[in-house]
Amino acid sequence: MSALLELAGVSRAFGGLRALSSVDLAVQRGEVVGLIGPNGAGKTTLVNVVTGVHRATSGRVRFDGEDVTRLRPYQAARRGIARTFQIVQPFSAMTVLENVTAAALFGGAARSIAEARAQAREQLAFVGLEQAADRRAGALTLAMRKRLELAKGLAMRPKLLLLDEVNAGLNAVEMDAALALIRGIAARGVTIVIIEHLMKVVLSLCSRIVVLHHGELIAAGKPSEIVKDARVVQAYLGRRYAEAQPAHG
Amino acid sequence: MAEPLLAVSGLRAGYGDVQVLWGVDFAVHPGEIACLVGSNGAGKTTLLRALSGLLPPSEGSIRFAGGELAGASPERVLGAGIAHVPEGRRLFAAMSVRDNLLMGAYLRRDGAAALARDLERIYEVFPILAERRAQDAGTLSGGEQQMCAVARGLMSAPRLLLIDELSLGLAPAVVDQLSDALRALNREGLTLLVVEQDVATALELARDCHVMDSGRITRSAPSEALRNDPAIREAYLGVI
Amino acid sequence: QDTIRVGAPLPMTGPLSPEAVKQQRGYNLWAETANAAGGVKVGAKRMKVEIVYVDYQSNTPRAVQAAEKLITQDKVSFLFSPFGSGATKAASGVSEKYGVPTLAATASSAQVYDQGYKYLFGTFTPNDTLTEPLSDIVRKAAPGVHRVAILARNDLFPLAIAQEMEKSAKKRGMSVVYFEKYAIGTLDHASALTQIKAQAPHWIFATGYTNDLVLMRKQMADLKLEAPVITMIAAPAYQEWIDATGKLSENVTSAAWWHPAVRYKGKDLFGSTESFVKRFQAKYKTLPDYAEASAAAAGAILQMAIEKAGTIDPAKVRNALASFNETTFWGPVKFGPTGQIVSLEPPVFQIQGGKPTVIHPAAIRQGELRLGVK
Amino acid sequence: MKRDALRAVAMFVLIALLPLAGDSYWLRLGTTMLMYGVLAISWNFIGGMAGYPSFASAAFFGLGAYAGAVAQKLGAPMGFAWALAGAAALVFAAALGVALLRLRGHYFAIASLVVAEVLRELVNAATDLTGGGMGLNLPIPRLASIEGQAMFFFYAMLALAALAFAAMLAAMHSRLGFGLRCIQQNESAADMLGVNTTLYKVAAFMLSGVFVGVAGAIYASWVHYIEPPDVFDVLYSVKAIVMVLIGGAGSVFGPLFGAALFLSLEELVWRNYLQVHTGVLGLLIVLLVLFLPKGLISLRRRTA
Amino acid sequence: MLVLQVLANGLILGGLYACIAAGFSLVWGVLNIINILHGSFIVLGGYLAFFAYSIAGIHPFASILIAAPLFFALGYALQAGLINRMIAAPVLLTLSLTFGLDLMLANGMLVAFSADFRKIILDPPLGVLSVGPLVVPVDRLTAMILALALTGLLYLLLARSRIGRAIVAVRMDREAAALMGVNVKRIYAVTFGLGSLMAGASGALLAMIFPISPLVGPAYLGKAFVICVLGGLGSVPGAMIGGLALGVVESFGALWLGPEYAVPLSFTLLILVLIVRPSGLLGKRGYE
Ligand SMILES: Nc1ncnc2c1ncn2[C@@H]1O[C@H](COP(=O)(O)OP(=O)(O)OP(=O)(O)O)[C@@H](O)[C@H]1O
Ligand SMILES: Nc1ncnc2c1ncn2[C@@H]1O[C@H](COP(=O)(O)OP(=O)(O)OP(=O)(O)O)[C@@H](O)[C@H]1O
Ligand SMILES: [Mg+2]
Ligand SMILES: [Mg+2]
Repeated sequence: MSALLELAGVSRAFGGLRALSSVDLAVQRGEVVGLIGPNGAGKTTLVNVVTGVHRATSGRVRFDGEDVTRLRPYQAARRGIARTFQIVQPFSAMTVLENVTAAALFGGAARSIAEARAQAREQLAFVGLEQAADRRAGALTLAMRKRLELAKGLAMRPKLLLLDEVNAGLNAVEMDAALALIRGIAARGVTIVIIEHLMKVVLSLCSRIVVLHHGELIAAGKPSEIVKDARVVQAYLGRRYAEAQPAHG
Repeated sequence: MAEPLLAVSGLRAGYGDVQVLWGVDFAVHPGEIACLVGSNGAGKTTLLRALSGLLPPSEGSIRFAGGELAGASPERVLGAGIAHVPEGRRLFAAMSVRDNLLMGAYLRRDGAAALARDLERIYEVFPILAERRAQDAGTLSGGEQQMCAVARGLMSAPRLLLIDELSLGLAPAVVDQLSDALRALNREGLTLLVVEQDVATALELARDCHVMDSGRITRSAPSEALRNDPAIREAYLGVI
Repeated sequence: QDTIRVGAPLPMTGPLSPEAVKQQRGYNLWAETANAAGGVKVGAKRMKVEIVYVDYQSNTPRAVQAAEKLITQDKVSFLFSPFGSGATKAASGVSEKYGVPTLAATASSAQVYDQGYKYLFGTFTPNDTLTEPLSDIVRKAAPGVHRVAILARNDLFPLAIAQEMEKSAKKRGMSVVYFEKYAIGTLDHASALTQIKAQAPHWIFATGYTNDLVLMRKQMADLKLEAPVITMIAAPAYQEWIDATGKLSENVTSAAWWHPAVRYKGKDLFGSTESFVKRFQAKYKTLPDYAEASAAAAGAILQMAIEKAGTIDPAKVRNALASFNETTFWGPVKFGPTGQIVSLEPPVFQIQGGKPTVIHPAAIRQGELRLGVK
Repeated sequence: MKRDALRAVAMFVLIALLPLAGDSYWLRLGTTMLMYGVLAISWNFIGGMAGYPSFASAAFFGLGAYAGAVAQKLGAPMGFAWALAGAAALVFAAALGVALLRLRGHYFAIASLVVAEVLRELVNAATDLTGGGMGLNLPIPRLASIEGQAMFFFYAMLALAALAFAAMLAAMHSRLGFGLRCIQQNESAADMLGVNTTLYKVAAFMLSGVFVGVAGAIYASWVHYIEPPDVFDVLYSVKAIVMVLIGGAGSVFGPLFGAALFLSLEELVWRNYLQVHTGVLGLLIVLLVLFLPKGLISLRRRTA
Repeated sequence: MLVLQVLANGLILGGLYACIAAGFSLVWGVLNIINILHGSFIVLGGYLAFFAYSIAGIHPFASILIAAPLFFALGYALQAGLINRMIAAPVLLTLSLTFGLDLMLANGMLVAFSADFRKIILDPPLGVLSVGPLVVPVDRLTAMILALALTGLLYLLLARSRIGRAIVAVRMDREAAALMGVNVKRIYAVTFGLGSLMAGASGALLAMIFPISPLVGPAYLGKAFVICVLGGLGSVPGAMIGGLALGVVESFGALWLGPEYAVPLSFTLLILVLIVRPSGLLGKRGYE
């Protein structure tokens, strides 16, 4: 079976800065892949290229057997790619419910507004936001907004979900709940790419981790291998983390 | 114990009809690093906004270095020596990194030489910013932006620095760097109040810790004590 | 009812408002003079006149609306047209619809009158009555003048008269080396003038409103564009144009339908031209220009027609106007079959020593055409 | 939605009774009011729902007026000419929308503002077809009495306003309206959710053009004389916005209330303050903005 | 030759245009206010210069020195007293506000000054400068140089001074600027004051070149719109380049296509520029 998402030699430059340089990456169906790397490594840029926000300067992106390199964001969304934003982007003057309804209506399979609303309620219940359904999205706290992003993503019935730091800003206990949530999503058969700086999240969820640095893939492999990789430790984890690691694991 | 640098009592504030802070009391002592933890929506951000004058409190007092700051404008608060690194960073996106840092020093009037010296010092602490000094802040990566935001806060040469969500979105190595940098600054006399979700990191960094719940400070204690408190462990540290 | 109500839609705000002021002066002077004399004689009784003004904001359809409002709401018996050929043409449909005799004081273009309307009468002769004598004079005084450049504002009257000028020039064997329109609101004429200069014309003929021609005259001087004859229509007839261009106004020629130097013995309430000018000066401390005089003349003519008809019945007054044949301070007045005046010989004049000096017709000539405008 | 529709029907029936009460002057006012209503409702599609501050109303209006007038001049019957004007505005809006709606915010506002100016000058220059600066006279319909004509145009405008209103009501409760609201809030997020933003925006722009185009054509037939500076007057664009703001942006009845109120103010002031009427109107606008920034609709909410 | 003269004409006109637009662009970019009053302020500045010259004999170049502080104060007061109340409102509301104010001001000027066109006639006139075959009117040239100098000063103020940086910061993020200790309302008032100052000063310069009347405000406003979009909102160098470009394009448009097409040409150009570069020529740091 071919990979769900395939990047071949993808580069993206901003002026003189190469935010991504010939990245090759394949994500298999049903996988939960972690994407880590220092700040500014190009992780968000990669998500933007896959979803059509930025167009690859060179290279190709294939999704589900089709070339999606030149698609516009809404087209990517309709083919089954959903994402969350690192800097959350709700429709702040709309209610939480309406936000998710929009996702179900335009990105999902809902045929009418009423149907979309029903689906949205389901997703809100799933992420635990049903209490907040009628609040203005702009008045939510950061963590709630991140859950809202998740609900929006899910309402689109995606094949691939790109999570850009959805767990940032959660404390450990809240995070445990979030992890359970993401596991539940994966269990539905959704392929997931997680970008996160919280190693706890990445390590506990991902079957495979890829590491970006200066726009290049510097390592890929099982979590246990990655945390010991000298280059990853040097560029990303820091010595202290590496030292603390044995005690942890 | 010395006089507190910041003493908050009975502070109430909210947004329109929504009251968020229901009488907050706590104190921060000079020269310490204090941290503020609490679950999502507890009102931590709201508290910092009230402290820095962005959100006028409806009641209560904020005493800072002997003066009363409740109801003061952000300008006066900053002038008195409290700088605030806001949630979401809020950099000036189309300004260069350097200009952002200079904006941090907007109220300072101690001369160009002092400014230049502080700028150099900042670049030492955050070398990546030196590299990107001419780049527009809006195009920095998330972590770079956070560093720039902290650095900008420092440029006002504050006595007390408030940081909302210190480690949010930062690579582990950077969190270490930042913590080291803050400790160094703290040793030089800077007082810090940090909101941090990673309670383990927070407890490690801070001397005193304040736990916030539903718009009130429910507990204030030395970090040491909290770390070993089973209730706190269960509520905020969790288990993997 | 013992007053005669006359409606006057005017562009009191908007770009045409200076014109509205002039119209208003003329109408007011007529109404005051008539009322001071006891009013208009209608059969056996005397009726005072009252002018009902409505501002149409220099917006033509608003003028139509204003005319309709005046007729249906304010119940006026007669109408003075809105300003200019365009708005007059538009509003004449309304007065025709309601059968209200209407006097147009500022409409000259033939297109206004050839719609077959019966209730519209105008005090301006057709445009070619200005360009024809002008061309004759220039031809005679300066046989060497044969290259003509025309620059016209793209607007009903200025464009129409420019087209007449083109015809008049060609008729006399002159060649039109430049003919362009400029858009309303143009802030800069340098390019057009530079191009004209490159053509080295002998005669520059420019049309537009006061501000256009102030700017254009100034820019001609800036570009050192000179010619034996420079004609501008119609601004030089206005004192404010002369004031605003100062020395640059010298030797610019123009033509208009009337000039305070003409001399007619009128049978209207003002009597002779001289006594009209005197009254006007007494009230407004300045010489009347053709627009102001035309407005007063419209009132005077209406008054005579009413007095002749002996009633304010619209159809009867309309007939009195159609068969009107009298001399007024404005000149001999007789309306042609379309309603436009046919009996006037408009004067041609030139600014000499900062003052308009009549150079045609011969009967009232004050000076000779001088060549060379710098 | 049902309740709004019922109320709207009641309201339009009430307006339809106006000719019983008034004379031709009132009829003229009523027609103008309905025309303003069409302008305001139409602006609401692009400005209120999609959040794009369009100043293109004047362009659509002028285009429709000239399309209708020229068609009639060339011999087309009036009704056909009106339909043609609507079609012209629709096509023009589609083409223009594809080009302009890539711009955001202020830039879009200006570009749309400038379109009317360009059209005006083009119409001005095309003297043979449009009469240019000399304006264009339309045949005065000799079909009926003066009152009959006034009545006819009143009901024509009423029908158009009702149509525009129905379209707005339908759009607001449809997928289109939902998508437009998403675009208004955050366009890139909407895009990311699968909203075909270009398509939706262009659709909104077309809706905001077509009724105005027909209104322009009806207007031309009604006043039977048009000229470029009048029908392409930028004030049509500005007034449409001010009316929606006065009424309350984003609400169903706001645009209509706004149109009625604005026209009443304009008319009252125009009649009563000859020298200073524009100034007084300005003052009223300033006061409204300062004290009722959310529009008249907010009054009802406040008292409720 | 002809081309050179037209180029010179265009550049000189463009310099004046730049000055018209700079203040408008600033207010728009920073305060997010489309200041409809700008055109009327220019006219008012023109009247100031006109009366200063005709009554007191003050040369228009000198009357800039009077116009500048006066208009700054006027703008400052207007913003501080009135517009600041609406500052967080959507752009269309503030637009309506300035639209209403403009109706009042224009009407007021009409009552006060009447609609007559007036023009400053310098006595003695400044004459023209002949450079080879080129002729350049000295008054226009000087006005353009002064206009560009003013615009340049504004640029320096924004780029170099502390208050300039505060203005830019407020433009980008109001709340963050407040956190830096910037008094946002005062910066707003200062910015509006600066915009008004530029309007008044350019009006004083223009009164020497163009006939003024209360009715010409919209024409200037239209130019300002076009220029500031051409150059990119809020960017002073953008206004400068946009102004010069517009002047040159209009001049050549009039030469090659006929004066009738000068204005539509410039507008068409504007739309094209926008389609190709949606944030203006220099719009990289533009507002949106
Ligand atoms: N629109 C842009 N214009 C210019 N440079 C950009 C732009 N977007 C991103 N960059 C640059 O590209 C690099 C990669 O950025 P990106 O946001 O992808 O990093 P990241 O890996 O997501 O970092 P973080 O973990 O901090 O979110 C950074 O150096 C950033 O400055
Ligand atoms: N602008 C606003 N308008 C109305 N309510 C708000 C607004 N901002 C925040 N709130 C509400 O105030 C409460 C406290 O929010 P606050 O952001 O202070 O929490 P927090 O402790 O910082 O949470 P987090 O850890 O998620 O950042 C929440 O219930 C939130 O919904
Ligand atoms: Mg990122
Ligand atoms: Mg917070």
